[in-house]
Amino acid sequence: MTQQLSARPAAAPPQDAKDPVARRIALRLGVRVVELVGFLVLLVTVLFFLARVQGDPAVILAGPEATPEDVAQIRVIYGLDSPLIIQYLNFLRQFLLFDFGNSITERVPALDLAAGRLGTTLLLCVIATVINVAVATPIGIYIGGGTGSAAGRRRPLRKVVSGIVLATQGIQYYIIALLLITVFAIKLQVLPAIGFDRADSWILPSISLAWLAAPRLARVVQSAARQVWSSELVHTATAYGLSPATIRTKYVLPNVLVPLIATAGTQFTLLLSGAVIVEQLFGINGLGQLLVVSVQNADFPSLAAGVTLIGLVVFAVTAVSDVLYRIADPRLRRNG
Amino acid sequence: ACGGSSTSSDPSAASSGKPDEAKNAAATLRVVVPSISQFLGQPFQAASPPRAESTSAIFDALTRVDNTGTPVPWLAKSWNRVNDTTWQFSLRTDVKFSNGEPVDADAVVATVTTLLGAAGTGSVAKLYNPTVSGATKVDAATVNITSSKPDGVLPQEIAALYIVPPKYLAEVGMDGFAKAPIGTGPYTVTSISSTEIAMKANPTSWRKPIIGNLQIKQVADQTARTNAILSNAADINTLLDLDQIDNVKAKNFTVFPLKNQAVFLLQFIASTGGSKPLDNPLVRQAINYAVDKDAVIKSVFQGLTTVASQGTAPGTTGHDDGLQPYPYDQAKAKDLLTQAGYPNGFELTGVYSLGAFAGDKDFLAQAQSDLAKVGIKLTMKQETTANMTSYLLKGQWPADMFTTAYLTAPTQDATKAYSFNSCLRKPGSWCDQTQADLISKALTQTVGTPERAETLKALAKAIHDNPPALFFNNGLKVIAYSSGVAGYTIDSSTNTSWETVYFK
Amino acid sequence: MATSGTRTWRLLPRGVKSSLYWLISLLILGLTVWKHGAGHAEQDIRSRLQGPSAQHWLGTDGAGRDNLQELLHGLPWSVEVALLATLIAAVVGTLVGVTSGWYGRWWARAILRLVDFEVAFPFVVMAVVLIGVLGRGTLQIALVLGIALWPLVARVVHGETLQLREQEYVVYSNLVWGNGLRVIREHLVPALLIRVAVVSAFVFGDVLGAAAALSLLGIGPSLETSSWGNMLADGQQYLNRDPWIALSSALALVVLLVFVNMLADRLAAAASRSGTAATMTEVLAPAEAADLDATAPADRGAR
Amino acid sequence: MADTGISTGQSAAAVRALSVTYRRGARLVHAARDVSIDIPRGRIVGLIGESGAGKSTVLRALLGLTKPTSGVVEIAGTDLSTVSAKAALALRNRIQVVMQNPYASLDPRWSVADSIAEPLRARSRQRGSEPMSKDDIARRVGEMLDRVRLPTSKLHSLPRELSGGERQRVAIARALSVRPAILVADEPVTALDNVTTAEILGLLEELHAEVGLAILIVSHSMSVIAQLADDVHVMQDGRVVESGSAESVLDHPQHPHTAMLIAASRYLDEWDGSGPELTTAAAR
Amino acid sequence: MTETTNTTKPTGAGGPAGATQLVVDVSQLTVELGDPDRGHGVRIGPVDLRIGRGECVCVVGTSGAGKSTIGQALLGMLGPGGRVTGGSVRVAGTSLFEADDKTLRSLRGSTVTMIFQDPTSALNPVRRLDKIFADVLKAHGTTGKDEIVARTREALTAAELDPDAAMRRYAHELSGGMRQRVMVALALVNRPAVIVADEPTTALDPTTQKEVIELFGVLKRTNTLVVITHDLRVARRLADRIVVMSLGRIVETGTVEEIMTAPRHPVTQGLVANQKLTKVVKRRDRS
Ligand SMILES: Nc1ncnc2c1ncn2[C@@H]1O[C@H](COP(=O)(O)OP(=O)(O)OP(=O)(O)O)[C@@H](O)[C@H]1O
Ligand SMILES: Nc1ncnc2c1ncn2[C@@H]1O[C@H](COP(=O)(O)OP(=O)(O)OP(=O)(O)O)[C@@H](O)[C@H]1O
Ligand SMILES: [Mg+2]
Ligand SMILES: [Mg+2]
Repeated sequence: MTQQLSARPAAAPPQDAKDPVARRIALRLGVRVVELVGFLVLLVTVLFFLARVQGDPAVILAGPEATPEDVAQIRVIYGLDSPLIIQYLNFLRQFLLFDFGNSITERVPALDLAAGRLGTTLLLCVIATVINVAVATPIGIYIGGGTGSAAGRRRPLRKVVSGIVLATQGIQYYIIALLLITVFAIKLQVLPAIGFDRADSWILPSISLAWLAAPRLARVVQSAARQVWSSELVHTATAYGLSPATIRTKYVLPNVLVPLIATAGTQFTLLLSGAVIVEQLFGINGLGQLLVVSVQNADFPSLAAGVTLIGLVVFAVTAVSDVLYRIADPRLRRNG
Repeated sequence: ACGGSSTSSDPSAASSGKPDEAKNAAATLRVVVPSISQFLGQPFQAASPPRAESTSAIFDALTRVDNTGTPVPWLAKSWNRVNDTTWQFSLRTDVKFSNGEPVDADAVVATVTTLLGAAGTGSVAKLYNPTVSGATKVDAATVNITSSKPDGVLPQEIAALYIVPPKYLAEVGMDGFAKAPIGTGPYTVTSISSTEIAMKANPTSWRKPIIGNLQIKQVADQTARTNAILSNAADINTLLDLDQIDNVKAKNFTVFPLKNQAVFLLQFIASTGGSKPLDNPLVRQAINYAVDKDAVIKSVFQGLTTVASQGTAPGTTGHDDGLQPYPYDQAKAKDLLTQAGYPNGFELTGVYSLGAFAGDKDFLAQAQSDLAKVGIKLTMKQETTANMTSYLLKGQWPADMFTTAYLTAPTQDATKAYSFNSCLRKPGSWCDQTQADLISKALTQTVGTPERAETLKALAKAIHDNPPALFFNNGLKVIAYSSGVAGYTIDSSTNTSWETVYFK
Repeated sequence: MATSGTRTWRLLPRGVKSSLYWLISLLILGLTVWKHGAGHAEQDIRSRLQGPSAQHWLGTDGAGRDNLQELLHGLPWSVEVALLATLIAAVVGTLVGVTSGWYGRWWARAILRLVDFEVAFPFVVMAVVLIGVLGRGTLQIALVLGIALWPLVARVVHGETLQLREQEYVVYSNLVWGNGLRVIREHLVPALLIRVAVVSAFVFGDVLGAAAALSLLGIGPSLETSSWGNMLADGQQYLNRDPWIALSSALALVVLLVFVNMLADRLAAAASRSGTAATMTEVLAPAEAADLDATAPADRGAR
Repeated sequence: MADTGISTGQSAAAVRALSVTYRRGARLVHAARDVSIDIPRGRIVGLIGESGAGKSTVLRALLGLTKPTSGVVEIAGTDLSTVSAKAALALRNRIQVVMQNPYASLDPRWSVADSIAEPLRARSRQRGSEPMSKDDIARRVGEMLDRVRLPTSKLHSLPRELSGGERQRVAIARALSVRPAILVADEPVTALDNVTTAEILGLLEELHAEVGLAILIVSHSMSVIAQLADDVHVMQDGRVVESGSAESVLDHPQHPHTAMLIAASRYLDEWDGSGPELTTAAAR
Repeated sequence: MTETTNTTKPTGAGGPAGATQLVVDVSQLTVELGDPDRGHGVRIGPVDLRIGRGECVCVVGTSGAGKSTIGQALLGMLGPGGRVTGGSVRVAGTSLFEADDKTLRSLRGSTVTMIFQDPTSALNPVRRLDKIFADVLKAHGTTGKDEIVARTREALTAAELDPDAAMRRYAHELSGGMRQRVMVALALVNRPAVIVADEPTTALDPTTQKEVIELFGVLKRTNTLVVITHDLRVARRLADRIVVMSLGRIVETGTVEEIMTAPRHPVTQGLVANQKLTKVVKRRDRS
């Protein structure tokens, strides 16, 4: 009667694999990779044909003052004279070998070009994510409730902060960027208005970009925290006499982590989006700028390379947040 | 070393005292530009700005075209026309490339030969000098450049033909050269990317600079560029937004309006004698009368430039100062439209790509609102640069007009702009046979001769009277730099004399 | 079915109803302003870039248009594009979400994976590409924004459908009708409406913000179109000397967005109180929230 | 296959050699293994077993909610896999179901009348069955309300205004409105308190007696089964470990698992405060 | 089992304990839940309930009678939307609704603890069990590492769990029965004066129910217990005294014998009758 542990195994060990966890992870990863490749192929295919609709690469290559003869010559040189489907198949073969050809406007391998720009954009997004999480979590936890006695009793200050967060979400990050530039770079001259090369030039763009995500994240945390506060869990903890501080740090925060990670993970792509505009406003030559310019110049190789890299980054971010979930929530560790 | 004909943008620079050499040698001059050449350090493609900043820091050509449109000696000391198709240049003998190779007839011949070959596809040799057919060495310091047709403006045309070290080029090839260019200019490249070029002083240059380092950085957004200098993240902004002139001036920056020998306009897609409204010269004149361009010049351009009267700007060879711009006269416009048979106006469509020239948005808005008053409903549609280029080359437009610029770079000769926008280019968008004949004639006549001047005068009048476009303004490029910078000069071909710049 | 609409209405909590009234009044306001006319306010280039005065309360812009007038002219476009895009996102997202959630076969899963990737793909980049190709008309921009945002709706609807599908009353209904479409019509759609409304309110806000951002990138509506984004992009260059243009449009945008967000927030809160449980977490991090339920061990031992 | 000793000739519905396997991650869950259960006409069949034994799975398979991995589902002696989808649907129409959770089995947006009318509307839409007018439906709904002893005043109530017992009555009314031959009930009283449980069980018994429909009732409570069932099947870990008449199984359990379930149940039911109370075993 | 415990109890089994030491003293408690005046909410009470040291009181009643509300009130807690509108609750001499937060906190989990119905949602899923125990111990002044471990082991053993196996687990790694035991251990860890258990067996299947009830049978020998249940059979097994609630009021109290054999109030009668019905031998007359 006393030792029930063996009588009712908590979790039946899986019977049908040698190292099932590793195998499952490998399998899952494999499926994900296949999906990723499939998606990228689909994407570049769409891009490929869109790009052909949009502009004749030979014309772009030739430049504005070229003659039709030049264009014809370029067409031959770059293999743009063969039927579209052949061009597409060639492109696809190259793509699967991770070769995008040379950038049409810059005449260097498009992948090198995009990869060179990727670092800046990634750094920008990572710093913004750090700011985002660092700012949104405490605010979200704070406005998420949890007073001395029962959960959910609102205090005036909390209401005010909550309102401010709602308002900040309405203030678009690019407006913040413009204001930050005006105040800190131009009026006060304490931080540079352009670039992203020195540490002090990271500050304004990162804050602007983080602004895109932080209010939402704060509200997700708020709502998750509120859920935890009103859950049986906190009810129990209260019944055991735990102090609100303990409950907040050991019950609410850890249980908010999963939605937090999930949101911060998806927000990374939001940040990649926002980076395009932030780069524009701060004169940062990142991947976003490259994509914008590539579209304008119908530079398909650069576009495809850039888009593929973004796909990979997103994939990596998903993988990382997958791991983070598992660290944050032991319930997820078991069934891979 | 300076050709003596460049515009000094800073009159005080000449009179001020000697620069502090040590300080300058350690300093870096930071320049923000709207875009860096797509071809990195390879100077043979696209001769117009923005790449002029970096090419004039790294390279030199045989000639330069001064602010009056006249070719002046540069790597060539002098030249003369040997016959209809041959020009002979005698070279300076004191100039070396930064890698030690000498600048001599062999280098010139090698450069020309390379560009005429397969490696030169799309290069100046084929695009701007379609007539150049070869170069031959006469002696070490003398070289003959030949053209396939009689070419009177060849000394101007080769102002874009930068001379490069032949051995090095052969060694690294065109692509390698683009990544590590070598020339005779005041600076040598230490690193180059499509967004930033870092350079250091070339102590052996015949145009030895004062400032130790030069950094050219691409900042596409015009506001960001302004912010860059305002926040002291850069020293020079090579293209300032017109609306910022007052503002940066107030903050003690030097603002330099450079008349850059271009004319901005809304090109008609038409040909004299056709049946569309725009094919009628009266209609085209009416449109020019109807729009109050002066209002835009006064308020947006702050009077820094003038309304264009013809397809070339003052200072260009072939510009007729006697011609007056079409005045703003709506009554006259209405009159002309009635004469032409359109008393109630008609609808027009136009395409534009934004940012093609300063104030374009304002001109377009003004044109739309003024044309509406004479009954012409103008609808404008924005297109990407890529699309515009594509339409241009195919000669097929989804519209009746498009925004463009008549560029004369690098020759600063009227024929350059006119021939590109005439029956001579096929497929083109504008054709008037009288004008085309005059252009052909001027192209063969030797530059500087009175006969040629006469032809050009007739051409200018023909363009004015039978306008191929709604003329907007004579080109203006506003440069701003911090008050600490001195000796900064740039000519109307956008050649910058980097060797004279220093920090006060 | 005819009565199920009134049933749903009867069940809506007061907060939702008042939010809807607000929304409708906003629309009426929008339409009124619409009458004001599309296109730009009168321009007078000679009086450009003026600060606020009795004549021009918010000053004038670079073309000499009155900023206040311009704001009024710009509102219809912004609302129109946001409404269109939201409509596209809501309709497509709901259709896809319901079918993939309900049928759950391989193709439905494939669509869902696509949704996942699309969500994962930065939408400004997608917008840049698509607008480059499609052009910059109102319809095109709305389409692009709709395409970018439908996955958000689809994910929420999908998750909700998955849950509803397991609800005993839905299982029962499916049993007696033997016809999925019927069940979707009778039970799912009414149950989903409130949730779609909540997400749509968020999408609406996103679209408003994103449409303005496109202008900053130079791929917003073309110049003839008067829009707040264009005003902002235009005013951006004068920010350090004539902040009126940028500030007035920015402020207008902020006010509208805060309003929309508050609306969305109230809708969400009301919906969650009404028992359809739409919280911020589920709206903003929908798939993950749903995923978690699926991955948490099915705990049946404790029953 | 355990021999139940019941003639299959009068089978209202049955599952034979049914296996259902779920995938959970990389793991396979055998929710039902080789299960054969027969529901003879007019009898009440009980299915018991502890949590996770597979009771609901069998029931879902019978209803067509889960596709069997192998095995046969028969209704009125017809193997469903051998007939057309339309015919299968018609056969399935003979079965009605009362679900476990009274709080989830009614659409929160629908009134009592709407809910009860749903199967009637569905039936009248189907080809082969005569369509019912709105009045007919309303009349039948009223009848059913009477039958489950709900006051007419509740006709337009929403589920949230009803107690758990009332909701379960509505569910039963809904199920019986189309006069099914077989009623399947998955733990119909588990969520209810004793008083309500007693009422619902009483109601089921009464209806059974009146219309003679066959009932399959799933429960993990011995008491419930003991009260209602004629035949009992005991499941453990996906298998039927014991089958037979209620008397034999409950009074003389053969399988140790059955014995354990009964013992656990008896533990609660037995009481030493004022002498042992009656249990199924102790009753005789 | 009941007999032996009954004899060792100091308390008489009758109504509110008079002479013995009172641990719980609820007098004239009235509670409002929600907004009864607006039609969505209920009033509970007035309720009088006195429990002596060592007593085991079972609170039974139909769903919605207010059992859980009273149970929570014993910890000075009320669900969201709940207010005390009159009366008092004293536990071990402290008046709960007059005490400040800090006093309440020190009381909860040590003087009076609660075992909830659904251990799955009551245990922090992301915290290992030993940490959860440590939290509760630390909250009431036990800070030494070794002491924490020792007390945790003691409590787990008392709840009939293997401490070595359980301590390093997460809640989701345990079966339902084990989780409920953990909840019991958690309630015991600070050696409380009163343990309140709200429907401790309802969510379990019969086999597990049996285990848990037996565990409570052991607990009641050494602890004061208040068990809330809607299953009279559970109360019958455990109680020294049964308190019947209906519509927010206590309608009847009595010993198990009194309630089972001579229920007076109709609700009690219903409960008793129905509890019999569920185990009545099936009518054979049908076949
Ligand atoms: N859709 C599913 N996917 C995976 N496993 C499932 C699924 N449905 C049921 N199972 C598993 O199949 C087994 C049998 O489940 P089933 O619901 O039939 O049990 P049950 O006897 O009805 O239990 P309970 O009394 O808890 O309702 C369980 O282990 C359950 O976890
Ligand atoms: N916040 C609230 N607003 C309105 N009514 C409430 C609120 N909280 C609880 N109630 C109602 O108060 C009554 C008493 O609830 P309580 O949980 O104490 O009952 P219970 O006897 O424990 O019932 P059960 O057996 O179902 O657990 C119930 O009818 C419940 O619906
Ligand atoms: Mg079940
Ligand atoms: Mg309760």
